Amino acid sequence: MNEQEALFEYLLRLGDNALILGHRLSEWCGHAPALEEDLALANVALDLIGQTQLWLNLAGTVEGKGRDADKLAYLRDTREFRNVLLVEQPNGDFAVTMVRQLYFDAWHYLLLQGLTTSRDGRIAEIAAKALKEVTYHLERSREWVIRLGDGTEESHRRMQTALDDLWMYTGELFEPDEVDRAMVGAGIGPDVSTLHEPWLGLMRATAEEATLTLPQPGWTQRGGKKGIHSEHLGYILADLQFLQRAYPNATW
Amino acid sequence: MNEQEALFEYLLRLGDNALILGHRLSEWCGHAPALEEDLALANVALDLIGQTQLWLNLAGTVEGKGRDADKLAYLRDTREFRNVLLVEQPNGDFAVTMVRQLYFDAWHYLLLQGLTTSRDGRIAEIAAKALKEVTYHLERSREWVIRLGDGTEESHRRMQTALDDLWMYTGELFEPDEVDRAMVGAGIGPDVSTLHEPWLGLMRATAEEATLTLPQPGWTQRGGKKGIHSEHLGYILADLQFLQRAYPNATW
Amino acid sequence: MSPEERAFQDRIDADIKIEPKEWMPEAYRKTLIRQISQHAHSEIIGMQPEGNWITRAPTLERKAILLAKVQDEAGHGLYLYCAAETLGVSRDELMEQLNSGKAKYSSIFNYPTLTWADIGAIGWLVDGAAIMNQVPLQRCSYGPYSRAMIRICKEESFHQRQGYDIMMKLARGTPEQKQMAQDALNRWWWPSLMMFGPSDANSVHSAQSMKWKIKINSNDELRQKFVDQTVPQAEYLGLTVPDPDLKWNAERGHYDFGEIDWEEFYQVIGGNGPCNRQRLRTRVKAYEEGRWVRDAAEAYAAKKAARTQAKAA
Amino acid sequence: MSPEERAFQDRIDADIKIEPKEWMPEAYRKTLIRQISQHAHSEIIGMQPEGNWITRAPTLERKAILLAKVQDEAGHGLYLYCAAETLGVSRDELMEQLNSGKAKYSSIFNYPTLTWADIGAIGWLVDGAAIMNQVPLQRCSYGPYSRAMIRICKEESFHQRQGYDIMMKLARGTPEQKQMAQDALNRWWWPSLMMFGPSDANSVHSAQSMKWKIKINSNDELRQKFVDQTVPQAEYLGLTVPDPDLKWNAERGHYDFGEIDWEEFYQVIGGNGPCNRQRLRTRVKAYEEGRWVRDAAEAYAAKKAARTQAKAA
Repeated sequence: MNEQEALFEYLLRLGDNALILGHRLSEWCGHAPALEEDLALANVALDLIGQTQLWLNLAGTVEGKGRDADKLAYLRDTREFRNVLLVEQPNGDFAVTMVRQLYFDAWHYLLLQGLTTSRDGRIAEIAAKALKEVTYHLERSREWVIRLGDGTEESHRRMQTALDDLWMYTGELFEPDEVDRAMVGAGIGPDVSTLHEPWLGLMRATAEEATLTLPQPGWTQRGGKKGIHSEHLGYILADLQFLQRAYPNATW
Repeated sequence: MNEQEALFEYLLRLGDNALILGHRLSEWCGHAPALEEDLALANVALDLIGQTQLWLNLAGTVEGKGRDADKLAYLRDTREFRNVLLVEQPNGDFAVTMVRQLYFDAWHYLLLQGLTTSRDGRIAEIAAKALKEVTYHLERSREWVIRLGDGTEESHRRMQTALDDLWMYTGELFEPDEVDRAMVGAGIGPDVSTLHEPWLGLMRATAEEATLTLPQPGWTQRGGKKGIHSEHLGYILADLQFLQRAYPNATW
Repeated sequence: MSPEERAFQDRIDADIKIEPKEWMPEAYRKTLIRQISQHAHSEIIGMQPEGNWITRAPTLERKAILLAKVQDEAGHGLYLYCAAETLGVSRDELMEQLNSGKAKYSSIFNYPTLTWADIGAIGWLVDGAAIMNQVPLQRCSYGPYSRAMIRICKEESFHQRQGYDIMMKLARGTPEQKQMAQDALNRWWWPSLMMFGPSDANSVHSAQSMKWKIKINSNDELRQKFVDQTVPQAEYLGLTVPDPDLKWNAERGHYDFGEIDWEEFYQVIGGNGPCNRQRLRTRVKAYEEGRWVRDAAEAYAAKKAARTQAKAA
Repeated sequence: MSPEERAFQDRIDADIKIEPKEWMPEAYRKTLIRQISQHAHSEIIGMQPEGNWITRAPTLERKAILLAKVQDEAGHGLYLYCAAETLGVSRDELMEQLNSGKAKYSSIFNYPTLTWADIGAIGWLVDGAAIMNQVPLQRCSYGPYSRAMIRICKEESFHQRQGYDIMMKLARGTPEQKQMAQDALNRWWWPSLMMFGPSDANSVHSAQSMKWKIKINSNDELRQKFVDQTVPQAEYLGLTVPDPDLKWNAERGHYDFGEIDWEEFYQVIGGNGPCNRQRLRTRVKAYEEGRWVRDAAEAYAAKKAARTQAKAA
């Protein structure tokens, strides 16, 4: 894999994470626990869709085969998707959605922070824009985790279950592979393994305030970054891509 | 609409009913209340998929544009589907699935009986084969409705709810439109309005034995036969058609 | 009329806004609550038919626009519930009325969205009709309602343009897309005309509401205005309005149009539309499943307040 | 050895089948229950990865074949639970063991089916490996188990051919399809080899089981046989087995192959496969949600029996 290919892969990961998590959040639209949350979840989803466009358009440019963000989002099959497993997990209840969001937001925040100093100016620029948005995402998911962890007995129980259930999908976020290493080498992206400690610090502080118990390190589910997903992703794509697949020559 | 066009429409209805109900039943596979039901539900689904192939292949022949059953099943969008609304309703719990099945099976049985004397030999032949299968389907769904209606308090309550909930989708089955009338005129199919009384008789007898109350005649949901469906069908097709849409030039 | 009522009517006649703490006739308050909450409920239920296509929108941009639009509807619902709350009813009470089926919402949302073109048609026709209803209400007599309407109308006209833009793309697209657009127009045209309510001859409450300036134009006036505005837009798209009786009446300076199927209208209002049950059940399910979250948020807020107080003491 | 045990072993040595009502050592019974129920559980859990593609099968024929296959698996589960029941354990007890996570099932089903080619690969490789295990068990010492195996093997070999046929279509299809097939082989190859269990050196219970003829061949023997059979099939498909150490050893008359990642094997068995949790939760959910149905069926049967009795009296 040369640097350009690695960069393409890297950008797909950034874009696909935003796309798939945005998709999941948009499934809440009209079904949230309160109107304010319909608004807030849609806001986060919108930010993520916007980031998807930026990352995938850049990926298409880097690839140089004439694919834009829409082509990349709508015309790849599951094995070509590069999002981490965490973001494709089903919404579950509001507790699962919020814990998934906290786990992701905190990592996303730290990653984007690293990317703002990327040697690739295009990436630094997108990261700076996204970082502003994700700062709010993280603030919000932290608040909800605390509120629900320290809310009622039921909410506490649901939050602890969600925390435990999703934990095994967090390891993948901090495991560098050859793509990540190539990006570190090229001064393009941060070493994700160095994000683990600050992330854990954030998680510990949040869990404590939420009166929740952070799970112990354990088995890690991995594969998303290499295109080996859970069985959920295929169904996401069947919906997401239906129109583009069914009407291949149309513009919308 | 000339007779050939009407016949094409008519065959699509027969095929699409079987296809979509078969799809819904196949969703149960691996999730049934007991292994015996996994087997039995799959059996019914298999019969229906087989019938789909027969009806849609004949539809393709009648249309004469080179479309076979697969092309018709996999490459039409929702507005071109002709199944009744009843069969696309979500599985719900086992009570909903069984009531949906009873309502459909009884009508299906009566319709196929009428079709065995069709002037169109191809149709009579398929109907005779399907009738044998559907005779068992009906026997089985009747048994389950009786068993669950007269089972426990909970099962009784669930069955009554299902009976009431799905009732409004049954009217469409007995409302002839221009296609039906053309088929009656050509001696191809029975007058569906004449099936209503025998169907009601079967339903009354079953409900009585099941200690359930048959709903009163009321508002009818209609549209499926003309391609105006519920919002559920689009999601069914997104899954059903994914591979054919995503890999348009492949054979499988 | 009592002196209070007289003074109240005088203010209205002088185009002075009524504000929450001022005296108002009980019937005015009740009528307004009904009208505003119905409008709020319509925004909330209206999220469903459009929400149905968010995960399946055909491009990322269309997805973002649609999501933002449905989000705006949640926002409109919020403004309107707040406006209703100034009249002494809580959002929870109103939600309970909606969930129990007691309260009404706009019947148009009981139709299913079957294709992507329906998203265009809803923006163009349904939001178009809504704006036609709402623009005059910016001048209505009740201050909070009037101000909510001003905010809402601005966003709605944006939505209508986006809907028309979807239709345009389809109408100028492939033959299948054009057909999709025509089909959507066929299905949404008559329900859109029904959005203006019964014809004036059969419209109850209208006279009093107009005197109170919480209804500014008659149903038939607005419907005519909508037809006059929309028909040329359809022509521009190259689509055919599904009404054989539609034709320009030079004498009246308006389009004549066919008879509305009021039987369908009353059936759908009465609960027998294609999606009434689905819409309500979805809403109730979201509400019930969200209860533990709302309860927890409340419990947390109470704990936090207690802690702050304990610290202060 | 007691006289009973001696007589028992003599019968086995003479290839006489043991039948349910005959005396047998408690350890024989227990080992058989564990083995048969693990096999039954594997059939039941195995419905999930393949069931995942029923609604998305690419043609009506493929859909019917796949559905029938998954149905067969339910049937195999039934035969096997029945065989286990002859040893004095109920299906409900066994299900509870499965649901509680106490009982094991074949680890291979803890991998996800990601593409349609996985359905081909499962038929070809997973059923191929299963048959390799099961064919000798047709001759096992316990009558009901032996007879269940005879029925099952007939159907399994049918499944294997269907799986190979899917692979063939893909391998001879478009470049994307061929890539799909290769990718599936890459992901399922090693887990299939692991299906034969730990290498003989690390295999517990084996000696006693072989003496009892409820295990006929050693794990490594069967694994070698599977590799020898499968490699030429892969070559015929034009696909590459993902093992750089794989090569024909003329001296041994067998293929040599690379080291299995036993760490992965023990992780997946231990609950840490990609889908362990999902598979078990799905099963438990189906079981729990089906409880009212089973209860009602039982209640109805009891009522009916009571009525018949009342009539008779």
